[in-house]
Amino acid sequence: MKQMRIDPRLNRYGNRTSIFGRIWSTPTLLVGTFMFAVLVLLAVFIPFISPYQPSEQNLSAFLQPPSAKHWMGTDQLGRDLFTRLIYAARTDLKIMVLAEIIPFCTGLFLGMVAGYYGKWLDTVITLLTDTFIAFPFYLIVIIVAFASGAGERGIYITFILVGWIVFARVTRGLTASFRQQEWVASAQTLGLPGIRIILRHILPNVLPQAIVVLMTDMVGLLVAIVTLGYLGIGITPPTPDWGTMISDGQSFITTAWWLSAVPGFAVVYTGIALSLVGDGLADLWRKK
Amino acid sequence: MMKLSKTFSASAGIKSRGSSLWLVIVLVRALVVILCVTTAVFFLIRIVPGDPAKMILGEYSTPEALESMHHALGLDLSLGEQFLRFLKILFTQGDTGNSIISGTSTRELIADRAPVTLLLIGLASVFAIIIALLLATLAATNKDKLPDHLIRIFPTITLGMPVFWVGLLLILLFSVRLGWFPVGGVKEGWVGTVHSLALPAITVAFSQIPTLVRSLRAQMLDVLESDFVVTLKAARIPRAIILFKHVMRNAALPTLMLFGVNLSYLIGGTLVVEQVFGIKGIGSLLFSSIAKRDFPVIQGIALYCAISVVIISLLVEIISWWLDPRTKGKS
Amino acid sequence: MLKLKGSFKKSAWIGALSVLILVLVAGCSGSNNKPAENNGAQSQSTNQNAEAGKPAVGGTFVYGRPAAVTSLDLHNQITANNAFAIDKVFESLVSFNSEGEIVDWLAESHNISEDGLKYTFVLREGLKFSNGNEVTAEDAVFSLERHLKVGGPLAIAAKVDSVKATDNRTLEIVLQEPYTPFISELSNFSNGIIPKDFGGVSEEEFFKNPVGTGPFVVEKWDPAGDLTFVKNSNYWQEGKPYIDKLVYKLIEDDSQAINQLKAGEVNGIESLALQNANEIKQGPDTAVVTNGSWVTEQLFFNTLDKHFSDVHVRRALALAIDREGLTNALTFGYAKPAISLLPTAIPYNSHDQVKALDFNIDAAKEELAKSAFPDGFSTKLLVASGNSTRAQEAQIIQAAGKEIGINIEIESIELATFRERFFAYDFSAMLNSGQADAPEANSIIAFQTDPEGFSKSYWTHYTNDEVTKLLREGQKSQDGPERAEIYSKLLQTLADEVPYIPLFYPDILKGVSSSVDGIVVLPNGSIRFEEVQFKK
Amino acid sequence: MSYNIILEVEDLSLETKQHHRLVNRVSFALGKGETIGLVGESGSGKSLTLRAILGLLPRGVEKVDGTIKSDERTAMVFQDPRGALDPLCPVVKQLSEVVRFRQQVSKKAAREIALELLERLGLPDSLKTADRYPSQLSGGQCQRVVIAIALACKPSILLCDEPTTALDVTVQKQIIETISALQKELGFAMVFVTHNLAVAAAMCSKLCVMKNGEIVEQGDTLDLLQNPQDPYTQMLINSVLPVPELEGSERIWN
Repeated sequence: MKQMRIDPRLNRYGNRTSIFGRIWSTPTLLVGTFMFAVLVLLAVFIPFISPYQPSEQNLSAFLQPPSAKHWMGTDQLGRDLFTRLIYAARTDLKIMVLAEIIPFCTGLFLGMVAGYYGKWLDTVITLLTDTFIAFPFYLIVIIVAFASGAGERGIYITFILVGWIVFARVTRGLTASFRQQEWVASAQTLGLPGIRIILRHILPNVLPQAIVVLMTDMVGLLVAIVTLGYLGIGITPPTPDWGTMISDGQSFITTAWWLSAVPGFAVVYTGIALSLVGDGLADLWRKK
Repeated sequence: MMKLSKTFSASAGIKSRGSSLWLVIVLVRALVVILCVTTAVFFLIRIVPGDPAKMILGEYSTPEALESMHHALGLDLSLGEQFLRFLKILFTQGDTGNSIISGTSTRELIADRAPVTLLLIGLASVFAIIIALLLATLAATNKDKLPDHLIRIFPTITLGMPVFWVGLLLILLFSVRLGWFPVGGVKEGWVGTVHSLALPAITVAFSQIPTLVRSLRAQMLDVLESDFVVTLKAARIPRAIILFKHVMRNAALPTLMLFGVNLSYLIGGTLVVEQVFGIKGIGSLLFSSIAKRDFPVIQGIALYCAISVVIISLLVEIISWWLDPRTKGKS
Repeated sequence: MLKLKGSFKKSAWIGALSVLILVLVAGCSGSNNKPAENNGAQSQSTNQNAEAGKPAVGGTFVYGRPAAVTSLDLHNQITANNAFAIDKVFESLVSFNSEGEIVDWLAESHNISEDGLKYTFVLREGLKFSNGNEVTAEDAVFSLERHLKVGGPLAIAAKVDSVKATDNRTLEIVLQEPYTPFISELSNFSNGIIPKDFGGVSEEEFFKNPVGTGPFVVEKWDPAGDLTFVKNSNYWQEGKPYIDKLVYKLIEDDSQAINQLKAGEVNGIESLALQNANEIKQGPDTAVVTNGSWVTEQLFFNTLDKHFSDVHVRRALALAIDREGLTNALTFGYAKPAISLLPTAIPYNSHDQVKALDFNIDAAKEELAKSAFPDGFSTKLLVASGNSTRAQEAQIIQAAGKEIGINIEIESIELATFRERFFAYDFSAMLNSGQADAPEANSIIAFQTDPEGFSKSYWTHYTNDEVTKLLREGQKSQDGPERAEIYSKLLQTLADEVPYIPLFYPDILKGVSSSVDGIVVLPNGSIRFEEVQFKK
Repeated sequence: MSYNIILEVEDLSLETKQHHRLVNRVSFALGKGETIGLVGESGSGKSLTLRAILGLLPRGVEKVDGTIKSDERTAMVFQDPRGALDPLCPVVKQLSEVVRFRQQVSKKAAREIALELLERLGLPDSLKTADRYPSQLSGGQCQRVVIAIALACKPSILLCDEPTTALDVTVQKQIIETISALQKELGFAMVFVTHNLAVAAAMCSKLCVMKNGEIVEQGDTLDLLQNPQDPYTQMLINSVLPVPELEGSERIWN
């Protein structure tokens, strides 16, 4: 009788599933990372790819359709659209990543602490999250944008103030459920201090779920940055940004519709890449 | 202190729901949230540079005119005095004062603008729920077949679509070129209003559907795998009844909480859609009041948003508790 | 090719497919370049109540405006949102036509004494207010005295000695010293004629539903939304206005306004951005009506700033900016590059005499070499966000500055904060515009050169005794070649010292539906609706 | 033993999508009114075999070959009683719904039959007046409702997937007695899955010992228990603590 393979952790290649093996088997993650990598590579190597500078104007050649010289045509000031599009990727992706790090960490930490210790600390943090949710999001964004002056600084401050909530809520829920499980209780009986338990035991379990949420939240952040650009309180000219490019191009929608459409697709492309990575990670961890 | 704090964190302990103590706690919590929001907004908008008097009198206003306007609006008082005066008006007349720009009372302004926004959110929620339920059921029932992939790809794409960009595309396609919908503003009469809110409601629903579909699909997949569905299937009960009567209800419950959070985000979130579609609702009023530093109106809207968000989260908590016999029975 | 697992291969295909559909949707949504002959899905509903047959009298004209009308108190307002509603309800003794010339309006005739001190006005025969009461000289006296008492943003600058009614239809105003711009001051909307003692009601109540001699009367008014006028049946111009109703509809978002015009939901829109003009002009059911304006777009310098206090730095930047190129790139032919401070629609603009600093990079570098910062410096340019033309101007100026070593950082901030900053003189350079309210050279020049004025030469602190002397002389000298000589000398000094660089004079642009006739655009941006008619 | 066969399973094999073989060439037959037991550790494919017979395999598991010959109606009882009932729907309503569809009767008649069934299964009369949710009933009571639902389908084969494991011991005995009494009364055959040899011995006339998705040994309960051939069966039997009833219990199945 041939020996049956029924251990689910073995994949069809017969070897024990290493982390790489499992990543290889989730294509969504692979394609997502591939798409994101293409964008990042383009953003990094744009000076070598395109001869133009992002804000290099040519007042005699404005609003030209896509041509050999300008692959995506020129905008209303005669600047090469393709170059601006990729330099805008630099700005927007940089802000997206930087503006996520601090809220991610604070949210993660506060969530775990609230979930683990419960009682009054949990109440304070839930109260804080409720207050921030009760705030109309755009009121905070606009006020901070005005107070700190438009541009990147305003966006960083806003997202440090508001961005942590979604992570706190997710991690608080997860930690609260982990806390009931026996192995956390046993760790407590060993007299491990709370903080060590959180870091050694709860963090590794909460982190995967949090990273999946991080991916979707990053897409939300990118869309927020772009919408701020549209409302005219986002990134200030001349730094290229997809949001301002869409709103600038909007007035030429009938004559040069690609001015608004192309940056819009760039946002959608990044959105797809990031949410594919998010889905892929979620599938990966669900399989474990 | 221990006992109070335990019950105080009401949302953690499901057991304590339904008792009158729970109700008191939740109301106190709601009040604290509303107070925090109102006070925070009061001071935040005064710290931000920009002076309403200059926005009324324009760029050619003389210092004397500005001075007299400041005095008339009481803006020359210290922040503390202004706050006390604000609280007095709030508790005596239940209003946050008259609009600096148009002179009408904020309560009237909001009462006149709120119906449009609430109708917009209502319509959008109905669209979102119906479409999300249909898509989720379609995806869950034939997992890993074509519809499931299509429906799983759909949120991935729409997640990255800025709402204003979607709005613009819809206007260009359906209003300007095809003329099926009015381009913007709200027409008189019920039919006119619904007709003009249709497109904006779809745009708002567009931003809600991805998260709802994902959550509903996941819930439905779990429920479809549960034993009681197998029992019903074994009993050869018609598929439709199993799906709509049993599966959907069980899947909807957890998504209700998510829907509650989405809804509270929407109260302030329709601002962009109202700008794009030229709808004179609370969102566009908020945006223009901030631009013109119309302090009383900004505070009034922040208060309105805080109250509605608190009410919604309360309603969602009560509904989900009432709907779920597992909790109702116990206490 | 990466060997994809079965299930995912399908979704990758579907992903690509759906993005493709999106491209198609976006593609066909932006109409192709040639004017959309949009295949019969013509939603333009010809205005529903335009009767056929005899000249289309009646109907409702819906006018989209970016801001609501918040007050009709003519003596305390200046901003366009209120001004262009006030001038529909109240009219002044004299006014100006679309060419910017002073014409008699409520006054049948007016006479200025030789010494320029006594102004006499004779009211038209049988002039009535909208409530049917007779208009007497006493009403005019009351109106002017209230304006003198209140002052307000458009206070009368002339030193008035006395205002009295010599008889039922004649009014005499005596000045303490001659002030030539007085007649044009009387022509702007803030000197409208209101009934004596507000027609017997309280001031506040009067301005809630005002009574005036204008072509329209307020019917319904939401100070945070729309305003509806109805035709003034007692209007002194027989048979006018032709339309029954005029609606001021609040549409805050520009693209929303344009789309509503294209879809025929409004008959005209007040604010049409330069870059959208061609789109409306080419549209099958829309047209652009335009007129020269009294506005000059300028780059202002704070002359107390450590860099811009040096005249050579200012001149260098002026020489480095290609005004011709800027105007063509940004205004699509709806503006004229600026030479002197005054737009061509204002008398005494001396466009042919004044020699401006034309675009010349080498001369600019030489000029900078003569300044205290020969190898350049960095500074900030303050711009109000939300106006895309101005945002692009800033970027062109930034590029120009870089050419000659001046590193300009653009500080784009929201309007309220922007006003806060320059009211406090807290800026090095800013983009803004100067606007006249009457066809009078003094109106812009006084505001931008008078160091004693509350804005200290429009927040630039520019003080030049010679210029101030010429300003005072200009105000006193009678109209004629002598006054022209004063202003051309003044404007040439400004062109040489460039406390502010005039960039271009934007035309006034209004988008209207092509089924409308008789729209009169005034140089101050307002529209006369008396002759408006709907084509059959 | 020429009793007529009502269920024949031949070389049944089940695999997941990733071709992990979960059940490999399982064959056994079941006579009318007979009870066959499937014993073995968890994860040995017992429940999957049951689901295959019921015709409702869980997602991701497919029948790759083998045949299940049976034209009899089947019904199933689950391990977790509360999980087998819709938490949001009151028990009597659920039962009457099944009765209505399976026996094509009117709503009112269905409710009557349902109440009667519940009474026969020893559920409290209070259910007649106030309908209650599964969360308001005890484990044992829920299991009785599940059995009622199974019986409402008038099955000739009852599939039991460890119906007593989740219950505490005292209730276990009652449920087993109820099921055996019903079998005697209604005469349906039964496939009984358990990892508890004592329960299996008490209920089943024939046993199949399963390990890693295969039947290692099959035969009459008594012979199998007294002289097990396969080492795994011996190990299973020795691991059972000597329970007195094993020796002296009177045989239920003869």
